[in-house]
Amino acid sequence: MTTHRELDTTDAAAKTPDQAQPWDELGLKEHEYTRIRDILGRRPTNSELAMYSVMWSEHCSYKSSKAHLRQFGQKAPASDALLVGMGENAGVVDIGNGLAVTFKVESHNHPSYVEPYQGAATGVGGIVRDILAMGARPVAVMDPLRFGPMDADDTKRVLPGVVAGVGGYGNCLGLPNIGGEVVFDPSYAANPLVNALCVGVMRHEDIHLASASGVGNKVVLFGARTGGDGIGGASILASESFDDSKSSKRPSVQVGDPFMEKVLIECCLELFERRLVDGIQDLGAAGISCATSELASNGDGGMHVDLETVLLRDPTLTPGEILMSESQERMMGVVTPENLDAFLAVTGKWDVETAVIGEVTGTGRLVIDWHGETIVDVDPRTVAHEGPVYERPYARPAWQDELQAASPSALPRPSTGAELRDTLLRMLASPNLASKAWVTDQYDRYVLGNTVLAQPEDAGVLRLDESSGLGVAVSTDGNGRYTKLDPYTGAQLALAEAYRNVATTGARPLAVTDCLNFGSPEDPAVMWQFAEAVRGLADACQVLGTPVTGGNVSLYNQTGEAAILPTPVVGVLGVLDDVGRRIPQGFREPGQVIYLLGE
Amino acid sequence: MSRVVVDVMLKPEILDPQGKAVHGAFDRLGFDGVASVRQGKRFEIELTGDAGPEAVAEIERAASTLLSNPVIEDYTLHVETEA
Amino acid sequence: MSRVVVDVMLKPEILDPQGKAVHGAFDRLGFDGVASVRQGKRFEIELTGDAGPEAVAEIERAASTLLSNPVIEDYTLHVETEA
Amino acid sequence: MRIGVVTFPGSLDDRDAARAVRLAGGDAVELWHADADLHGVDAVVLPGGFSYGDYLRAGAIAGMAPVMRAVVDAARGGMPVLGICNGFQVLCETHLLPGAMIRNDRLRFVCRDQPLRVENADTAWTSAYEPGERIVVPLKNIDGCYVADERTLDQLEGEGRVAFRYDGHNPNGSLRDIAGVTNAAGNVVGLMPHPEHAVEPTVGPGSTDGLGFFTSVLETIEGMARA
Ligand SMILES: Nc1ncnc2c1ncn2[C@@H]1O[C@H](COP(=O)(O)OP(=O)(O)O)[C@@H](O)[C@H]1O
Repeated sequence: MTTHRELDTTDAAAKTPDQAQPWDELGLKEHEYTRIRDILGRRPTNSELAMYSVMWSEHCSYKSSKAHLRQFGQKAPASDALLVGMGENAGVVDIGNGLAVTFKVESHNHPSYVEPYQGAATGVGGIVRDILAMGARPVAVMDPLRFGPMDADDTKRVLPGVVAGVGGYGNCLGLPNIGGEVVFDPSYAANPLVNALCVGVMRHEDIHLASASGVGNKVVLFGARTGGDGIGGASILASESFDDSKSSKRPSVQVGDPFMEKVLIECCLELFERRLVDGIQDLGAAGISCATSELASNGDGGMHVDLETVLLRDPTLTPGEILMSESQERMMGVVTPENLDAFLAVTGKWDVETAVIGEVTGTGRLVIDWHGETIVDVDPRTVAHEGPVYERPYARPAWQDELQAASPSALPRPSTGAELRDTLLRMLASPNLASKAWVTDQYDRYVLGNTVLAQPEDAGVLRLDESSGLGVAVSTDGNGRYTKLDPYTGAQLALAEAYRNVATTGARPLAVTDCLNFGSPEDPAVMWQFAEAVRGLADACQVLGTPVTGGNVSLYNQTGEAAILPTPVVGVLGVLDDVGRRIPQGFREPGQVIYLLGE
Repeated sequence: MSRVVVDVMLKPEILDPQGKAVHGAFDRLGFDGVASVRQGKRFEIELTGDAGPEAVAEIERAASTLLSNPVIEDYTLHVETEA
Repeated sequence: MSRVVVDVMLKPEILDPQGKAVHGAFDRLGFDGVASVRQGKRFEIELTGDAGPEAVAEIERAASTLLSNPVIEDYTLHVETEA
Repeated sequence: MRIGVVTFPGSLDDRDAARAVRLAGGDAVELWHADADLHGVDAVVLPGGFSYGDYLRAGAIAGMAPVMRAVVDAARGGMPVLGICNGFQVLCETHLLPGAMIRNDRLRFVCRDQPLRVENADTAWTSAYEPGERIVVPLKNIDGCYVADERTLDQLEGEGRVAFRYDGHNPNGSLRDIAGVTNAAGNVVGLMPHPEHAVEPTVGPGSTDGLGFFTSVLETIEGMARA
């Protein structure tokens, strides 16, 4: 390791203002780089550059969508049920009896195309940690999926891997899979959608927030060791300081370890129960960069980290890489000094490796040292919360009128009995309508012993309180074809369908989560679809009285110029006071009367 | 009949949860002296005929597509000569 | 550091669904000339010290108790000498 | 009566097994894998899950846990022990039961409501059933294909130690449709399907066919106490 170049410290950065930096390769725009320099009053160090570049990426900063997403807050209906709203890891809703439920849907689309099994598996793992970080026990998952045509070669590669990955991770974690979707359309051919939803439950007093407060409190990293997973872009920085062969060894694929995550869940729940953590954050995209800057930014603002104390799987990682690593199954906690021994005893009991990596300070700065030298010194808010916000241009595409004018009345219709029969059989056999049991039978729907309804029902229903029978119903829906035809109404239809699916089980719909899967925000037509869908969803949530409590935006889902169908996936959660009174679908007994409700 | 053996291992930089679990078991059982464990797959392929260059090339192609996932795994192949 | 490799295969009389599936895939891809496929496990164990007789005996013990299940599996062990 | 339920790292159905014990009228006692003490329980359930991720072989690493030494000793002494799914795999790995489980013949995880035939209603865990009774309980596994050599299989059949068979569809390729077996004394029983998920009418598949396992063992323990 004699090739190690000099560490890029804040002092060095102040002295070498003109040193060229790979901001472009890291995905930053020139004006963004300029803004970073303005904020810092000097050029960023390599590590700072790494942090800003990931935290200001579309994925972490929501820079294209933020301006629109505000409507969810502005138009949110008044709700007594909402305990924690948008902005935290996941929203939290009161369901009575002192219990609260948290739920959220997220995407893992691109990684699942690159490596279907691991992409889908780590997608499930990520959303489960989000829910866990709220202080909740994860109790169920769902998986809305979209693939290219059933018979396309690529679908044959992607689908089995995705389904096995969702199942492999979720089954091993012991979370029942209580619903989802499998939809085929050519627009998803080289861009499958893998969305994953998790539901968690906790007592009101167990709600945890991602904030680091209390000067002198310890910052603790626990779970899996940090390896070179998913740092693709950051290896640009590495290749500068090491021989070039090294950067090619950095895996862009993250591999999940569901066993580690299961142990981490039980370990965290014991920590919560014993009140040993003050603040907690999961590590997902942008790893330690994200966790430290968000915890600090949400709390008193100051944190000091000694980065060399992070336990590594690969000792050759550079500080910048450690900051960006997306190794799975890690959590960061804030612990008072008095509780530290008890905390370590619990992580020790579960064989979860733990390192104290820093502490909360009153300086308002996030300072990260590497063997005593300062490599990061930033205001954490500028990293985590004050990133760029774009008002992207959007315009209704010229082809929209034509699309809407093309009515089905021009299509041929079956005119004879035989033709009708043929049409019916073709419909029944179409992958979009046929039974999905070949997928859902690969998922454990019974583990935890509280599954009241799962496939093939319209909504999944869980019992959350054994004595009272209190429970929840959850459904996810989305229809890209409708949304393309009319994004405003299409998004509303997705909500309406999920809402109905929940209501028909006998549940009272309470809250909404959504995953907005769209093409490139730099295409004004896509941006228009996005803006309209958000406006439609926010308006409909207002009318139905169900606030959006959290969700996720996935942009750049496209192959070349061709975007996927605009696909807002909407999840609705409702409450049942007694799951014993749930209403399953299907006609149950002879002689029952059949009514058709609605227009 | 001849036999071709294909060994498939996760690339060294990829996390190997299986190897990790086995290493943990070694530790708990008091087998010390182990620095690391990696767990992979071994395929023993019996050919109907000889392991000539063509047959081996065929297996090689299968090893890189079917038996291993090049995104995360490496493979090695050798012909086993009957003792 | 030295490396001990343990290969674990299902006993010949135990059916091997994974090997069978791979064989089927060979057939579908038009690789003929394959008589049978068996799929097993390969463990690469790095020792902190030398692979002396004692260390190897320890690994052998692990191979026969932990790494393989004698009811259904056989193992072979060899020390790999660094090239 | 105290029924211990062991939690290994990666156990998933431990709380469900404890619930089933309670619903049957017993006291469920949590047992921890690293603890060699059985805390005076009258019987033990090894629950389902993926102990240690099942990364090496299903149940293999759990089989070496300190608690298992105590369980093996107690089982040899006649204590009723039930292994469900991963627990069955652990019992095979510790050789309390013959045979082993390998990957399902279709290589995929399968979750279904599985009809079973109770072949042996004389064990500590099946006395509440009639011989030949058909019950439906969930099955969910990926390493559920039961294998053993022919001699062992013949011996099991000959001694009436096949406790359960898959009825109708064989979901995982298990030899001779075997879903569960018992030891010669009838106190140790293992099966792949999950009776603890079929104990309440509103959750799971809605059948309560699995409750009999837990009422059986309570009766057995009572009988043992009287004797
Ligand atoms: N990927 C999936 N994961 C889990 N459950 C799924 C998945 N896809 C479909 N399902 C379940 O299968 C059942 C049938 O699905 P679907 O045919 O899409 O029904 P519907 O058209 O009524 O929404 C539903 O219970 C649904 O939740």
